[in-house]
Amino acid sequence: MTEFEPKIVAFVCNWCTYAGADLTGTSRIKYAQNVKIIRFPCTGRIDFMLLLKAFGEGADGIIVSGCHPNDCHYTSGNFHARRRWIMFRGLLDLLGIDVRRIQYSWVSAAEGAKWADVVNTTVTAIRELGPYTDYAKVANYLEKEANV
Amino acid sequence: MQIDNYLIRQTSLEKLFNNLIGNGKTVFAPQASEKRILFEKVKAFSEITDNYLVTTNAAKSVVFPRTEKLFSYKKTKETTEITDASTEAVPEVVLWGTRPCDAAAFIPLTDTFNGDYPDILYNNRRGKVYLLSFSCATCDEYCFCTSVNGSPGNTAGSDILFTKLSTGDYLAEVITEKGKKLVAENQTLFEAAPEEEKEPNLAKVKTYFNQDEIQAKLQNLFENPVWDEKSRACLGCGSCAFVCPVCSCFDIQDEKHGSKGTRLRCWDSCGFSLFTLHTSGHNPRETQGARWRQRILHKFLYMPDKSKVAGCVGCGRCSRVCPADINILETVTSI
Amino acid sequence: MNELIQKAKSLLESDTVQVVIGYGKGSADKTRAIFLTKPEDCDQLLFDSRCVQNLAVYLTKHEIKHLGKPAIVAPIPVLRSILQLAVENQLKESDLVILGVSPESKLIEFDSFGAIELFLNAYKIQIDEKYKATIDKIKAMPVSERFAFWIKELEPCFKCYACRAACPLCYCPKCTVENNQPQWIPAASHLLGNLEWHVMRAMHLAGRCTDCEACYNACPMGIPIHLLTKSMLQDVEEHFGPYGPSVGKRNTLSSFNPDDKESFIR
Amino acid sequence: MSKIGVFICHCGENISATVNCGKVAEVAGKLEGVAYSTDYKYMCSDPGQTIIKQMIKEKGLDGVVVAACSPRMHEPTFRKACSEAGLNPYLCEMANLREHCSWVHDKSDATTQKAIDIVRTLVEKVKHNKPLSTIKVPVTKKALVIGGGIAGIQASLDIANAGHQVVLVEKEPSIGGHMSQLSETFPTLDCSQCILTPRMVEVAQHPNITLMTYAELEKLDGFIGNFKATIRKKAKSIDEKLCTGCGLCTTKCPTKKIPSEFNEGLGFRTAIYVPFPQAVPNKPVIDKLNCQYYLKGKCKVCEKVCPTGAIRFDQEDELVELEVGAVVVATGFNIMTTSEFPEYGYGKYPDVITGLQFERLASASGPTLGEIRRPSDGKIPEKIVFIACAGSRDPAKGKPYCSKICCMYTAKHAMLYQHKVHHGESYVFYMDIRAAGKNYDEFTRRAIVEDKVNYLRGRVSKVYEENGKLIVKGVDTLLNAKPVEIEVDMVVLASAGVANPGSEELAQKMHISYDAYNFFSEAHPKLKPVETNTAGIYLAGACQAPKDIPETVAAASGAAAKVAILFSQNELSREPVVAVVNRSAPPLYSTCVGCFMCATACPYSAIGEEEIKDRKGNVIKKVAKVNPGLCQGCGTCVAFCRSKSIDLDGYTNEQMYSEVMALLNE
Repeated sequence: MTEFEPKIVAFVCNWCTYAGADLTGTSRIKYAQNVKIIRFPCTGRIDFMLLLKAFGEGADGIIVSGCHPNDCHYTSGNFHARRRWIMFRGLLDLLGIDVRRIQYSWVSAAEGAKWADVVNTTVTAIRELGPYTDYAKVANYLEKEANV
Repeated sequence: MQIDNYLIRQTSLEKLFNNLIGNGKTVFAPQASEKRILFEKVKAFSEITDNYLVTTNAAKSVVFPRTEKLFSYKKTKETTEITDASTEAVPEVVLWGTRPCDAAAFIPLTDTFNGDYPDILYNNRRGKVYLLSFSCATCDEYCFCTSVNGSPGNTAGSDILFTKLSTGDYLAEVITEKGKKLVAENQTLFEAAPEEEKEPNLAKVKTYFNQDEIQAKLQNLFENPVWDEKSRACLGCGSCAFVCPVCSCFDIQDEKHGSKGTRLRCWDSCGFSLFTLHTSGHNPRETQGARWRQRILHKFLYMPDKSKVAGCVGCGRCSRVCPADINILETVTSI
Repeated sequence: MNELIQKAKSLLESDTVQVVIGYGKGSADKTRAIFLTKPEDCDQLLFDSRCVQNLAVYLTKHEIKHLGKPAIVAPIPVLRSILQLAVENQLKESDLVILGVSPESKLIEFDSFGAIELFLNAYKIQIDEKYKATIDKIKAMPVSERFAFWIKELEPCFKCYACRAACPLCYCPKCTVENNQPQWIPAASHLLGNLEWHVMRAMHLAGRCTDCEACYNACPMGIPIHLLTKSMLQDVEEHFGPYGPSVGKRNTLSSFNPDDKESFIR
Repeated sequence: MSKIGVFICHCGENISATVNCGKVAEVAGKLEGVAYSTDYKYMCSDPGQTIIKQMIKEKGLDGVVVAACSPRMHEPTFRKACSEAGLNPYLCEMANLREHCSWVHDKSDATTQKAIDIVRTLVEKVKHNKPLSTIKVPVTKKALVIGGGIAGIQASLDIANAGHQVVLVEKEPSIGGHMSQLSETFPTLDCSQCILTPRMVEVAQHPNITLMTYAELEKLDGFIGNFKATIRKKAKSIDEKLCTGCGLCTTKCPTKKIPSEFNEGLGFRTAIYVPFPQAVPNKPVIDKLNCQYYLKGKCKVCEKVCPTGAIRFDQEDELVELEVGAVVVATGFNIMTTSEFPEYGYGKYPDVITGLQFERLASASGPTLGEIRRPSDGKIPEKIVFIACAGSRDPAKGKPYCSKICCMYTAKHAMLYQHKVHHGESYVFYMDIRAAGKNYDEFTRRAIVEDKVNYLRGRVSKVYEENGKLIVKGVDTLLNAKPVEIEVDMVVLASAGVANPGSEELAQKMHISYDAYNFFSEAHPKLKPVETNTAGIYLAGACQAPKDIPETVAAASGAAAKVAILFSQNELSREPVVAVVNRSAPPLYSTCVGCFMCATACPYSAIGEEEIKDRKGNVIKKVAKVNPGLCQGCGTCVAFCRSKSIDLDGYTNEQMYSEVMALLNE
C-alpha cells in the first residue's frame, strides 16, 4: 500500500508568507510537495468560505499564513483576519469539523526556514490524522447515495 | 376498481411491517423527535409513532427528492461524456402512515410530472411506492380536507387505507392492484372484513368552503387588496412550499468540480423573491403579496382549471409551520 | 396593555406614524405580527409571553417600508435588534417610533437609540444555562461523533431559508447563497450544501447576533441552529469581551485589538 | 471560450532540473481553454519574451500564464511584454514553479505533478481575469513636513529649494528641536546653535516655506499626491502680525517659576515666553496652563505692557485644512527621564541628570551659562560618572535596542567636562563603545587618551546618596570583574532614546505602521529606508529610530529627494488592484445594502458613501463606494461583505474561488 499523500492548500498573503516561501526557495530548503499555495494580497482578504470550499473539494488539510501582528503591509488586515479565524475556528470546532486540519501561522518574508517547517509539520500532522474521510463522505453524498 | 375490505389485528400490523422489511422494501413512516414528527426511513416497527396528526414534512420527497441528480458529466478539451441518472438502485418504498390528504396529494403531483411529457425519474420512483395510509381520527383547526373534496377517510391515492376501529383493530380498505399484491403476499394477516362502520371512527373535519365556488370567485380576483393584506407578515421563506405535499416547483442547478459535474433538480418555492427575478433585474412578482396571490391562484384556480384537481389537499401543513402565522385557510375563506 | 393601545391610536390619529407593527391574535393559540394602519384597529394589539416573533425583521422589508413610517411594539429582543440595525446603518432614529415593552409588560418610550442602549444595560444578553450545558455536551463529544451529530441534525434542512427570513439581521437584498458567480454555496439541499449554508449563516452573524432565537423558532424542521450562534456569542465574550450592540461602535468582526489573544497561530 | 497561452520556463536548469517542463507544457496544452502551450529555456530573456508576444498575436490569446519564477520577481517583466503585444497586462499571471516548486523539491513525478497543479490553478484564475487599466491620480505639488527639528528643517529647505511649496508644522513655539538644545556636537565639537540657527532663519525667510509653529496635525485623509491635512494651530494668545518680538511682556510676566522645557527643567521661564533667545519665530506665546489670567481670571500684565497691543486672550485654536501631495514625518525622538530608573534614585536625586540636561549645563546659552554646576547646590562637581546604555540594550527596561548616539555624546560630555573642570575626575561606565562613523572612534580615543576620561567596562547596579555625595556602585568587568564603588558629585545618564509620546496616535492618524517601540516603520529596512508603507508619506530622522545629526540630515535629504521625485510628475499611475462595489440592474442598482462593515474594517478609510438616485433625483439607497486613490488593495473589505457586493480587482471572488477549485480538481 502506498503511503497516504495528503492534499493541502495554503492560503497565504503576498507580502509576508508568499515572500517567505520565495525565500525558502531561494535558500533551497526542501519540503514536502503536498502543499500548494494560493496567493492573496492579505490575510484580511481570505474569505472563510474558501477554507470550507477547500475541504469540500477534497483537501485533507489547510494552511493559512500571513504577516506577524504589527507587520501587516496594510497595517491591520491580519488583525481583522485573526478575529475572523478565532470565530471561525470556534464554530468549526463546535460543528465537529476537524480544526486540527487547519494550521494558522505567521511567517514573515524573512522566515524561509519557518515556512518549510510549517509545511513539513503540517504534512506530518495531516498524514497522522489520515485522509479527511468524514468530510469527503458528506461532500460526495450525492455520488454515493440512491437519493431517497 | 373494486375496494376490498379486510380486518387486520392491531398485533398484525407489526408483522406486516416486518414482512415488508423482510421483502427488501424500504419503509418510511412517521418518527417522532423532540420538535418534529417526520417521515423517515425506519428499520423497526417500534420506531414508528402513531401519535400524530400529520407529519411536519410531506411524503413527496420519496418521489420528488429535494435534490435529485439528473445526470453527471465529464469533459475533456474535445469531448463531453454524459451519464444519465438512473433510478434502478432506488428500492421499493412503502410509505407507512400517510394520511388520506397525503395520499390524495400524489394525484396532482403525478399530474404535474406528466403534463407536457412524462418525467421518467418521477414515474420510476412513483412506480416503486406503496402508500399504506391511516385514516384520521383527530383533526385540528388547520385541517380542511373536506373543503377541497377530501375527507379523513378518503381512499383516493392510497394503496391500502387503514382505519382504527373501536376494538383497536383496523379496517383495511385495499384500493389498488399494488394494495392487492401486498395483501396477497401477507394473506394470513388479513382477515374477513369487520362489521363495524368506518364513519364513526373518523375525525369530524369542518367544511369551510367549496372548492368549485372558490375556483369561480378567483377568476376575477387578480387585482385585489386581499393579497397584500393577508401576506403582510410574510417573511418570504419557502417553508410553506417545502412542507406542501403538492408543491412541485424546482430549480435546475449544476455543480461543477473541475472537468466533472452533475446537474441537479432542487426544490424551489414561489415565496422566494428570486423565484421570478429576471436577469434584467425586473421581477414580475415584485412583492410578497404578488407571490402569495400566485400561490393561492396556482393551487385553487390554475391547477383545477388544467387538471381538474386542486393543488391543495387541505392538510394545513403550510399554516402550521409558517413562522409568521400566515394561514392559507384564512386567506381562502376571506375571499 | 391599554397604555400601548392608546399610544398606538394617538400615533396613528396624529399621523406621526402610518403603521403600527405589533402583536395580535393568531391562529390556534398563537399570536402573530399585525400591521395596523387605522386608529380604530389598535384594539387588536396584545402582548403576552407568546409574543416571541422578532418584529424588527419587518423594519427592513420593502413591503412594510412602503406603508410609511412605523411604530413598532418592541420587547427586549426587538430592542436589541433595532440597536444592532442602527449600528449597521439600517435605521435612523427618525425612521420609526419605538413602543418599548418592559419584561413587566409596561410601555416604555424611547426618544433615541442611546436611551435604548442605556435601558438594555440592565438586560445584558445571557445564554441560558440549559443551552450552555447542551453546547458543552456537544463540545465534549469526540470530533468525529460531533460531526456526525451535526450532519444528522442538519440533514432535514431543505433550505426554505426561514431561518434567514425570520432573522432581523439578514436584510441583504442578495444573500451569499444567492450568488452564483461564483456559486459559493450549493443551492441544493444536500449534506454539504446544508452544512456550508449553516456555517456561512452563523459566521455572518458572528458578533452581530443578538440571541433572539428567531431562526430557531422559524425553522419548520426544528433544527437547533441557534446553538451555533449561541456558542459564537460565548466565543465573542470569551475573546473580545461582553457583546451588546452599541451605536457608534463597530461590530466585533469589523474591529480588532492588536492584543487579541489566541492559542492556535504558530 | 478562453484562448490562454501557457509558457513554461526552464530558468536555465533552475526549474527543469527537478520539474519535467515538457510534460507540464504538454498537460497544460490539454486543459480546457488553453490555446497554446510551450516550454523554453529562459522565458524572461529577449527571445523568450518574443515567443510570448508572437503567440499573443498569432493565436489571438486572451490570457497568458507564465510558469517561471516568483511573480514578485518577474511579474512586471511579463506583464509589460504582454502589453507590448497588445494584450492587457492584467490578463497575465505567473505560476511560481521555481521558488515554490523546483527549488524546494527533489526531482520526482510528484514535483512535476505539483508544477502541473500550480499551472492549472493559474490557468483557471486567468480565465476570470479582467482587463484593468492603471489608475491615474493627480499630484498636488505641495509638501507637508511635520516636525521642525533639524530633520524637518533640512527636508523643508531641500524641497523648497527644488522649487516646491512646503508647509512646516512644529508643535513647540519655535523650530529647532533637540539640536537647538545641544551644546557642542561630536566629533568636531563645533557649537550646535552656531550651525543650526542660520538654517532656522533660512526656513523662516524662504519664500516657498510656510511655517506653522505651536501647531499639530489633527487629521490626515487622502492618498499619495492628494492628501488633505487638518492642522490645529494652537492659540498663541498673541497677534503675530502686531507683535514685534520686543520681549517686554516676557520680562514683566509675574509668573516666573515655570520649569523651562528648553532647559530640561534646569531653569525657569515665564507664562508668556519665547523658548530660547534664538527662537524662530522670535515671538512669544502664552502658556495657558500656567498663565494667571487663564487660571484665575486676573493679571493681564502683558496686555498692559505690550507697546503694540498684540495680546489676544480670546484667541482660540484654529483648524487649517491643507491640500498636500506628500508628507515628511520628522517628529524626532525623546529620551527616558531619570524617573524611569529606580536603581539610580527614581529621579529624586537632583544631581542624577540626563544627557540632555548635561547639554544644557554645558551650553553657553544654558542656565549656568556653560559652567558645569550641579543642580542641587550649584557647586562644580569634582568627580562625575557617566552611565552609558541607561535603558538602552536592556530588555528589562523594554528597550533591547541600542540608542546609537549615546556612546558618542557620552564621550563628548566627558571631554567637555574635562575641558571645563580641569582638575575634575570623570568616569564612564559602558557596555561596549560603539563609535562607528567618520572620525568617531578617533573622537572617543581622544577622550580616553588626551582628556584622561576613565572608561570602565561594566554596569552600574545602584546609585544612592550618602552625606551629600552620590555613591555609584558598579562593576569593572575588565579587571577580573571586580566591584567598583565611586563617590561622586554628579551622575549623568546616557538614557535611551525613545519614541515621542503620542507617536502611536500620530501613526494611526496617518495610517503608517510603527514598531514595537512606537518608532515609525520604514517600508523596507534596506531598500526603502525613508519610505513608509503608505505611499506618499516619508520619514526623516529620529522618529524612525535614534539617529545622530549627520544621519538625520542625510535621511531628511533622502526624504526630500523622494518628495521631489514624486513632484516631478503631474500624474501618478497606480496598480489597479482596488476594491469595487458592484452595480446591478434596477431596482437593486447594487447588491450592497449599506451596512458599511467594509468601511469600518478598511485600514485606509478608503470607503465612503454613495447615494443612488432615481431620475428625479430622489435618493433610493446609500451604498458603499471605494475611493480608488485611497484603496491600497488589501481586500479586507471583500471578506467582510456578506452579500458579496464588494470585490477586489486582481483578486476577485471568482478568481480566488476558481483557484481553490482548480487546485483540488483536475
